[in-house]
Amino acid sequence: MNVLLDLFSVIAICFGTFFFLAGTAGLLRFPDALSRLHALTKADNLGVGLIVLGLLPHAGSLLAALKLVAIWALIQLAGATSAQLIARAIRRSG
Amino acid sequence: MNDFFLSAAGIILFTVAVGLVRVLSGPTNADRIMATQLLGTGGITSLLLVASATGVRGVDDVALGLALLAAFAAIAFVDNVAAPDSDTSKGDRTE
Amino acid sequence: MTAATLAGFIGSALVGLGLYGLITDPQPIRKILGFNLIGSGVFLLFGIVARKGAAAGFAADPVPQAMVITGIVVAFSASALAIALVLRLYEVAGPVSLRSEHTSNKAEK
Amino acid sequence: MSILQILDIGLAGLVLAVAAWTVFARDAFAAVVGFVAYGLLLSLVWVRLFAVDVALTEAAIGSGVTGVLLIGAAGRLRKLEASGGDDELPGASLRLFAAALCIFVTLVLAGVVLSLPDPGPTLAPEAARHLAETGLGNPITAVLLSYRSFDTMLEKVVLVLAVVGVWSLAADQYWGGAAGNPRGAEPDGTRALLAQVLPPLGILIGIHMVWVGADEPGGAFQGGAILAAMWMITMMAGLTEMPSIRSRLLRLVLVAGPAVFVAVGVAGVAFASGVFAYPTGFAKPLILFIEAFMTLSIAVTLPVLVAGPPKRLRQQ
Repeated sequence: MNVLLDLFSVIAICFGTFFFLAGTAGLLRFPDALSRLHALTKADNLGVGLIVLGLLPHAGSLLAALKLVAIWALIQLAGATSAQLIARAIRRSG
Repeated sequence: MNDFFLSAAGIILFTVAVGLVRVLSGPTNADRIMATQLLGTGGITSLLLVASATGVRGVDDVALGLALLAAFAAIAFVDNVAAPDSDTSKGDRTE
Repeated sequence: MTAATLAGFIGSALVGLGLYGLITDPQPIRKILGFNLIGSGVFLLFGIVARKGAAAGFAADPVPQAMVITGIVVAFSASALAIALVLRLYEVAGPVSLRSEHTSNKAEK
Repeated sequence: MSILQILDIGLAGLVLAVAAWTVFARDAFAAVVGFVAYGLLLSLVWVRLFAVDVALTEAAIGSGVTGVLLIGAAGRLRKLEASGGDDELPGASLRLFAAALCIFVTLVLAGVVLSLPDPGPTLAPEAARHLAETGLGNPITAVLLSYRSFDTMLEKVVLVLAVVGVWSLAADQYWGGAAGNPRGAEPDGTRALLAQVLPPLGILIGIHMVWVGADEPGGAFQGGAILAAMWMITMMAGLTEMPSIRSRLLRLVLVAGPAVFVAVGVAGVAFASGVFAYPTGFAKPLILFIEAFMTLSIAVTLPVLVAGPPKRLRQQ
């Protein structure tokens, strides 16, 4: 059971790290600001989500697990809001 | 397992650090804010990984605080820097 | 090399960098940033003194840490006051700069 | 070399690179953005120094509230400065001299770091010995509110003085008015959503940080800064506005923290062994009582400082 959980963690964290790599690559390589913003939200969303998922089996207590989920939810909220606002600012500035 | 967590933390931190090139090169200020947003997210994530690996107490609260404030730079940017024309409706109203 | 010594080197370098910014950057807001860099460098030096004073089951000496916490809050309020002063100065006097006298004389002509 | 050491060295390089960027960047706004990133990285360094309380403070104040202050200032300066302003650097010889001086200072400090005794002189055993008398579990809270409570009280007074300083920069016609943006007629939906969802959770987390601060990392500064940020977000979304500086309630809350602190401190003369002494057995409840008012004052003082001097006419 423990080995399975560890394997689950490793896979989830590897995929999460991959999304961070992809988000950064997009931020650096995409040609215009709006597509770069799009790449950024992938890292926010899936990268953090998968890594939190991978860490959950290792959270010592229920409170620690709740905090992990809350951190993920807060980053979602912040990411969604700021992506929306930045996109609007980019469009306005043309 | 702990070494794996630390390696992942290192890879994420350096990945998003490479993204900071956008703070240097821009070209727009929106890109600069995006790069710090990504650094914030990556920093929080690697903090969680390091916390899990080293077991220092209270680190999850630091991550929680950073996550709460993650959107602040972007909002301050949109309010103050990106919107020159809407200035009259904001701070300097004198009627 | 321990993490504490490394942080001490970061602190020393930050003081140097901040001092350089404080001396050479002509814009007031940049000087405020430089001043904050010096401040955080000094705080890090406090941090390694705390870390080297680990004893009695604590990972670090609590007294320097408490001083850094009050220091961060005081540094913030000083920055807020400095920024309010700069903004007011801009409103009253127009763009201001703290460049060397030689160049500012040229600008007045 | 372990993975953790590689991580530490990489983090150190990153912090220095971002700090150098804030000094050498050409554009002021780019420098400010660099400083926000720097604050975040610095709190990671504090975690690595096992100073979690400091990391919490740096995260909340250093990167969050200071970020809003600096970005706001950079934006306003850019607008006021129509001509693009002056970014002429001093002459090469002066810069060279400054660089030499700064490298010298850095080397001296690095030398001091290397010559520090290890283990160094410490007050940790002293702090630990009396910890039981205070009833607290977090030695840093004990230092802040018991052993060195006088310092902390004066530091709260510094915050009030900063507010007085900022307010006194108001133009004559705005005296008695309010700072910051007026309440939006129709708040923008995205921001309003964030400002409605975030504060309930943030207030919970802020109070949690103050409450656990007695025994775990956390405390009045960290919790107060989180609460301050929550008030700021509702103002940035246009849901609330900064009250007029004439507001009795605002002024009362600003001084509540230091006032209660002084009152309890002076009461120590009558009920305990001296000024800023706590009666035996009552230390922990008294400390929590003071912390509650301090948190409230910090939560209000920080946004007032960020909002700056009053910029709107007094409403009739």
